[in-house]
Amino acid sequence: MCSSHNQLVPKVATIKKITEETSSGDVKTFYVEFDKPEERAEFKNMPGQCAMISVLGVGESMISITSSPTRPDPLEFSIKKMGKVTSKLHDMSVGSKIGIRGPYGNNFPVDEWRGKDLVFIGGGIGLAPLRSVINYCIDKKENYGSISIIYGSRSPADLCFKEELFDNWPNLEGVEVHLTVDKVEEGERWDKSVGFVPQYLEQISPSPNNSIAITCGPPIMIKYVLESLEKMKFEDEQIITTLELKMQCGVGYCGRCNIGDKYVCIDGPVFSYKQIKEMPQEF
Amino acid sequence: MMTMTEKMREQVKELFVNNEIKLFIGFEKGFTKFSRIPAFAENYDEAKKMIIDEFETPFLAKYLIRELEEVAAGIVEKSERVAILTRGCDYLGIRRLIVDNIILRENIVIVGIPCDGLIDVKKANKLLGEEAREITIDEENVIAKGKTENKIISKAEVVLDRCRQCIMCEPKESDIMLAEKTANVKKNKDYSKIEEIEKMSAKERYEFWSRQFERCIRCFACRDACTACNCRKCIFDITEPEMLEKTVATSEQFMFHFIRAFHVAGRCSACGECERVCPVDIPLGLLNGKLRKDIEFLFNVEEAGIPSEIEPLGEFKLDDPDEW
Amino acid sequence: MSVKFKPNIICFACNWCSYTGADMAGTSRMKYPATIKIIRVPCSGRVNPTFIMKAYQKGADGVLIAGCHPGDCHYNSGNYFAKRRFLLATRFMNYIGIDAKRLRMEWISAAEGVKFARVMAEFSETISELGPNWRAREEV
Amino acid sequence: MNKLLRSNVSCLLKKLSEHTEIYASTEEDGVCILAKLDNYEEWTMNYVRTANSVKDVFFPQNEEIMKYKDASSDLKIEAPKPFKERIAFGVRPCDAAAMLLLDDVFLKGEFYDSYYKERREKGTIITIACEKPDQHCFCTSFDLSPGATEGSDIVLYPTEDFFLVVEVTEKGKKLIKDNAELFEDIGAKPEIVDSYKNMRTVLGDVCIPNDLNEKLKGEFDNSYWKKIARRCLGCGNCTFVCPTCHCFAVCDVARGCDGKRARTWDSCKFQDFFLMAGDHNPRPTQIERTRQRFMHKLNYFKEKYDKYQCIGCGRCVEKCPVGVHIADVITHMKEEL
Amino acid sequence: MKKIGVFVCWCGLNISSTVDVGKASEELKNYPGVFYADDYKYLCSDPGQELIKKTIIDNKLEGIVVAACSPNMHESTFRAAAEAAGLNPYRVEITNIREQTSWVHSNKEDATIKAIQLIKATVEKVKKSEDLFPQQIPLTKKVLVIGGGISGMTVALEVAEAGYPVILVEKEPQIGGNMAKLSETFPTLDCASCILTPKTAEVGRHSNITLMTNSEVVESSGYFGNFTVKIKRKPTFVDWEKCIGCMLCQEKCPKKTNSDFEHGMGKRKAISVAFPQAIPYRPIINEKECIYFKTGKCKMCVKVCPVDCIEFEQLENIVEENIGAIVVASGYELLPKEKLSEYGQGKYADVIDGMQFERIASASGPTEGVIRRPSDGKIPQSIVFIQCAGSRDNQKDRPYCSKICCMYTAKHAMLYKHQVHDGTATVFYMDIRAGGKGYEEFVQRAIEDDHVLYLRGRVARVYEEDGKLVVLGVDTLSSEQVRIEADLVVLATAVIPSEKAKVLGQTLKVGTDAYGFFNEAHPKLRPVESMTKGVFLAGCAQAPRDIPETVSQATGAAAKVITMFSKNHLVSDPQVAKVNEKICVGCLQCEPICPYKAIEPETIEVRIGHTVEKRQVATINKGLCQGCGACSVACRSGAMNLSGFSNEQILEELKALCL
Repeated sequence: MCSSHNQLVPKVATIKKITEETSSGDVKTFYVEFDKPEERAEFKNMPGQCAMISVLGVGESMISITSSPTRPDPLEFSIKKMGKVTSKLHDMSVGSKIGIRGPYGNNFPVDEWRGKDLVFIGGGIGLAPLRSVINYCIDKKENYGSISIIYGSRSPADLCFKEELFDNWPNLEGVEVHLTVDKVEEGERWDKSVGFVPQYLEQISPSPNNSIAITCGPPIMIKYVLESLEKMKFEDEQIITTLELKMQCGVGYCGRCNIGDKYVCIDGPVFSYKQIKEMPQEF
Repeated sequence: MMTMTEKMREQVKELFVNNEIKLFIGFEKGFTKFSRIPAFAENYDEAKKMIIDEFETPFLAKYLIRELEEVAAGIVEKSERVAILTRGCDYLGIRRLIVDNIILRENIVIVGIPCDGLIDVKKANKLLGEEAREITIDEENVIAKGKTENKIISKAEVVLDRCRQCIMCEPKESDIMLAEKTANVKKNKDYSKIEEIEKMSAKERYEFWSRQFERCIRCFACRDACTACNCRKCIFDITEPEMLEKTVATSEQFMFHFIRAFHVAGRCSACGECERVCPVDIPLGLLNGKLRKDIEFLFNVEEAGIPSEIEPLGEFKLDDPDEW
Repeated sequence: MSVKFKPNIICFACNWCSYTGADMAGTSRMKYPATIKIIRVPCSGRVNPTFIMKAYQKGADGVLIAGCHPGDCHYNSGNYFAKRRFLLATRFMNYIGIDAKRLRMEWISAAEGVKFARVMAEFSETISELGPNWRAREEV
Repeated sequence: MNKLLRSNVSCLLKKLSEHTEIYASTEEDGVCILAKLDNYEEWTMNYVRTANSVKDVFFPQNEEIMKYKDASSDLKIEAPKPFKERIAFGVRPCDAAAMLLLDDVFLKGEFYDSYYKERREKGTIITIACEKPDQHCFCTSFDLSPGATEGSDIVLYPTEDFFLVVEVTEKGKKLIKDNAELFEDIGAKPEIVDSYKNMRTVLGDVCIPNDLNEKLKGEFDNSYWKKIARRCLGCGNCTFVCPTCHCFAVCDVARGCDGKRARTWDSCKFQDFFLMAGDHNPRPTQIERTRQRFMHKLNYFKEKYDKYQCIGCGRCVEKCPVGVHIADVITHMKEEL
Repeated sequence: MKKIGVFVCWCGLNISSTVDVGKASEELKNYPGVFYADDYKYLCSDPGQELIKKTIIDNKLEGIVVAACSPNMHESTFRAAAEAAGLNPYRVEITNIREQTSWVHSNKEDATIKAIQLIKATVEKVKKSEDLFPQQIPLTKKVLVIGGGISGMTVALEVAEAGYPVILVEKEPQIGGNMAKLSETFPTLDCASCILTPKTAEVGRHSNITLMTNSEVVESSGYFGNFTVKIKRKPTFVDWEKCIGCMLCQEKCPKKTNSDFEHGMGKRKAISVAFPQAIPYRPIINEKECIYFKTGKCKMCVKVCPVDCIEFEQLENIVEENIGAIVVASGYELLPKEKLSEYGQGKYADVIDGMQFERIASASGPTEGVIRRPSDGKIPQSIVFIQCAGSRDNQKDRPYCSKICCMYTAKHAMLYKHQVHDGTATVFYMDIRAGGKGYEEFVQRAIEDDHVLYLRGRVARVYEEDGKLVVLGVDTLSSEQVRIEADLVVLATAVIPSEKAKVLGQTLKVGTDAYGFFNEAHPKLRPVESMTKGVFLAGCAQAPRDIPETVSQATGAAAKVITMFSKNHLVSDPQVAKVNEKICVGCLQCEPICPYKAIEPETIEVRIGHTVEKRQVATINKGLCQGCGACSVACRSGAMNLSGFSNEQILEELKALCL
């Protein structure tokens, strides 16, 4: 048999469970398990890394792993219905087979954050990559300072991971959860703040000393969040975000996801704001 | 008397001075000795380096799509127009864009030049036996100077194949004509190569074409150089429905060349640009030529190369032939 | 006895005339070989030459387009356009090496069930003589 | 050094073809290409460079990554069968050097491509030095030369009636040992080798400054990109003929529930190369794409692998329909900065 | 994968006899995308449709494939069932495994493989289907009836009674059609004009009916609910508004000509009205015969006309009308006897056809009801009636039976015997077809009471011999040659469509069959509709039939029109073309192809970031487009697509069939 462990050949996995995150059904979380346990053992993923999910016959797409390595099985992927592969995934039912390969990309530098306060700023589906590192830091709470989560979405129905946001995370000590929504249709019960995430962030204004801000979400939100973080005198190294580009191989030689000489699939997707400033503004 | 280049420069100076155009598209010297490449001048001094001679030149009409506003924007005022250097084959390309509602005739200034055939440097080199260092052209023949000896070749021998069957020597109508009209010598249609292939057996034909398509590397240069291919988003780039898969297998190559040929059926003006730009020299002219020959024979269209208001495949006659 | 080659033939039948003609052949219990599969299209003018080439590429051995008689088209000009496209397509395919006998166009009206069955049997016979079509076919 | 008579080249090829695939330069309808050869008389010498490069042999345009069976029910994935030995004969020195650049991409780094690795291990490159480079060549600007030996296993230096054979790698030595009867040892002939090595190309040297990539860093919104991009038609010609371009697309070919996943070349010049789901395209117009192509060749590649991603073979210059020329970019950037 | 339900129908034994239905539904169970697959005895029955509805609701299915009979039969039934269950009807597709598979193949194994492949192809088609919603189109509530015979008038009266405006176009100067020419009608022998004139009078004075006699439809465009029709009003050379109907002009007019109303049996004046009870009771000048038109002199009618309403320079004018529906009631004609060489080819004056006998027998006819020989006016002592003259005759490629000749020939014989008791009436027949109510009794009465002699056999030749007509035939019952000398021979010639019908068909884009009768949408289930939506058929225009059937069919057509007008707007088929504006470049190469001129250029504004781009694209007028799809082939980039038969759907079907 030819060396079958070519990077581009996926491993077979099965969808064990599917939960709908938003009521409109455009974001679903897939609980996936490898068919062969030894392939799961090889798949050592760190928080923030991604994996190439392939729907055979349609294509592949790079999705961030939303489950933390501290709670390994099954792997969880929260996927928004955007393109060809993701909409085919949304049509799939429990028990159908998909391909997985990875893990790819660098991970959040959790070791450098020892003893620091962590501020997670998420928008819409952007909470998915953050959730893996939030759960990771919660499971190793002793290494880190306080954790505050600032998360917003278009409407209460679009909030992802509702049970963690409302009943799981707030009751843990040292963890605060601040939620906001852009608008509330009448008839929906919503007692928390209403407004965009960047303005809400400035209201809460977490202190910049000895803290790291990690943000992830739609590009427009990231743009304003970075501005308000600068206003609050966060240094560039203190701000971490993830970038997203079209990826075909995920292993750095298909020449597609480069910003300047950095490849998002191997040098990213996690970048510090300092790195981003040095790169050419072409993403 | 002034050479064509000087006449052009003077005309362009005049156009820029009284603010008639915003851009002039012409040719300038390329990097290798006899190559001519497109040049864009937004003011007169940029136009100084432009030249006109009888070496093989690329096709300019396609640039009008990007340089001009959408048709919906309507007729722009005088100073926003684009001037373009136009030989007969360029004119057919421009007509094609006008008929396809991609550009408006009022938005362009046609600077016409007569032409009776451009020189093919490769043929000159082959006759000379080595790469010519110097090539000078006068009325009837071409002097090619190589390292050791030089040769005088009659122009007819080295003229481009596409120019041998040129259906329009200079633009039928133009805003400015740089030189007086030459005798519009009517060249007879030469479908001999196509008839040659038609005489082969079906098996030979399949082998001939699969050998050609084997070489195709699917770089789409033929599509991007052709004015008849002026879609907003080409069907080969659309993934839903996927008419053509990205994999380059033999059946996909047949599919690609079949669709491309059919999309220019009745629209191709035999300018030969697709053959010129093909990196592996696939005889695309024979494909387009076959469809043009059939259209002229079956639907008795006098000259399928000249763009008509409604394409041959866009209309029908009650007495179209029935036997197949 | 050698297993006779069973061709795979695609027929594009226009909904108003030929498809109803095929139904007529059915109601009068005409028999023709089961090698022909019919795709219903609103008009023979709907058949894009690219579909024909796609059929050969995906593995069809023969393609038949059945439309209304000229003048009878429910959309009154669909079949004239189909005729022009077909005239070019069949010559061009023959030119690049696919046998012209593998593509056929027939005018079959709603009342000509008999003709439909006869044409189908005839076409299936010619194609099984020609054998499978490997030219421009996809290898998987 | 050995000698190989021109006459017994075809019997060498016939002997080698018993257990290896032979890719040799042949002329087909007036175009010289490197193709799999079965009748060895068709091998030809009168070409400056083949239309397709040796990249075709080791990183083919269309390559099957895997086959899969009944996609969603119980999925089975098979890797392709192992590749056969292969020999590329009649390659030019510049193409052979290009393979070293591709090796950096596909073999170095944390992830390597096993198919490419296997083909490279099972492949030998027999180069023929260039007798007469033409007006498009500028390999000397990348410290290569018509007689360079980088990347090849064996280099043949043509003289009037025989080839001077120089083994470069172990593989080359082994091959010559196996077919010793066709070669004759004629001792060292350095003057033939040097005559090729210091032959100058017509275009002359473009002498690229070593710190060109530093200079290019700041040149992101230089108006020069807009000027040359205006001429570019956006076809994939230059990237597909270039022996060092390695961008590819992964696509699935489905036949019902089964099918295969294939890898094919892709070009950064195409409209949808960077298009993401949700219709966001970081490089929407030809200006960004032209800049991306030249910055990748002259800046990003140098940053990562400390080599310029160009070997001066001149294919992109010869084949570009509108004369967008990499040497012009280098000279322009050199003067301006 | 979309959740698709597959239902394979047994159709009793029709499908299950040559297609292994169980194996098919079994195989489809684990086909990707199929959530539920089952077979059922009669899917089109109510329990069958209940099964479909229940399965859709229980499993929230998103697409249905019914493998049964032809879509022309039950596509609408299954789509309605799906709609009732809350699924968009255009997510339902039919696989034809009866007419095109089980009935046409004998080998069960091949037929099953083909059926399975066809069903899989349809599943692929349903996967690419979209929700389509019918379009509301405005409707003109006005009907155009072409032909003023009994069928046209019945439709006009019924629709006018329902309160909708009617335009009745008749090519003759007066309405009444063929029925007005009849003497009595079978089987009740009541006088034709007695039962017709009340109808014509009512039509004449009904406020909702606009009568356009002496006119023809020359052009029609548009689509159902919105037709635009051009009607040519031929000149009558008399101003009918001013004319008071005193008919002095007809009396005083010196010129006599052959009256085509009398079929050559009688004469009429150059300016005249066809028959006394004609509606409208206004004269018309026959310009070919009138002396003034030929020589410019005479003008007798101008002199005598009290209200001076003669207008020699009257021109034809074209009237344009917006119409919602069209009813074709163009009636029939008799095969001209010149076409029948074996019966004298029209040379003998005393060999006449059925309509000429009607005129002779009619009280308002030229002979005031006395049956006389057209040659010398004598009362004939013996008449021979020849049935099936030209009908049921393959040589003349008119194999059909004209249906009404058996009855009217019996009537003719009976009328003659009532007038000339001692005369002999012989009828040569093949089979007597008297299937209507009271028909058979009528024929028996003619045989027993009126002693009409029925000879079973065909007539070989009719020729004249010294002033006497000789009829040579055979009596197959006694198998003897028969030679009868007759004073008068009446041919029951074939019923053929009126000669302008073929042209009318082309104008209205309605197909006609090989003999020129209009094609109905479905012979049994939709006899009064034509294949073109919005165009209905009534009477002999569709096939030969007698008056009771014509009236019932006309009432049916009127009912169809009234139901169509009962809604305020029409629901159009959403399977029409649609433009993907992101891809369309606006080259409009599709525009010349559309037969309904439904495509126009339009400028749209597209917002990209903060710049607004104006672009020209093609747009579809959803009402005009009938969904033929010819434009989607002309569109190179695939921007123009046809919902219901989109490029994706056809390609998926193709791929599934070629696997």
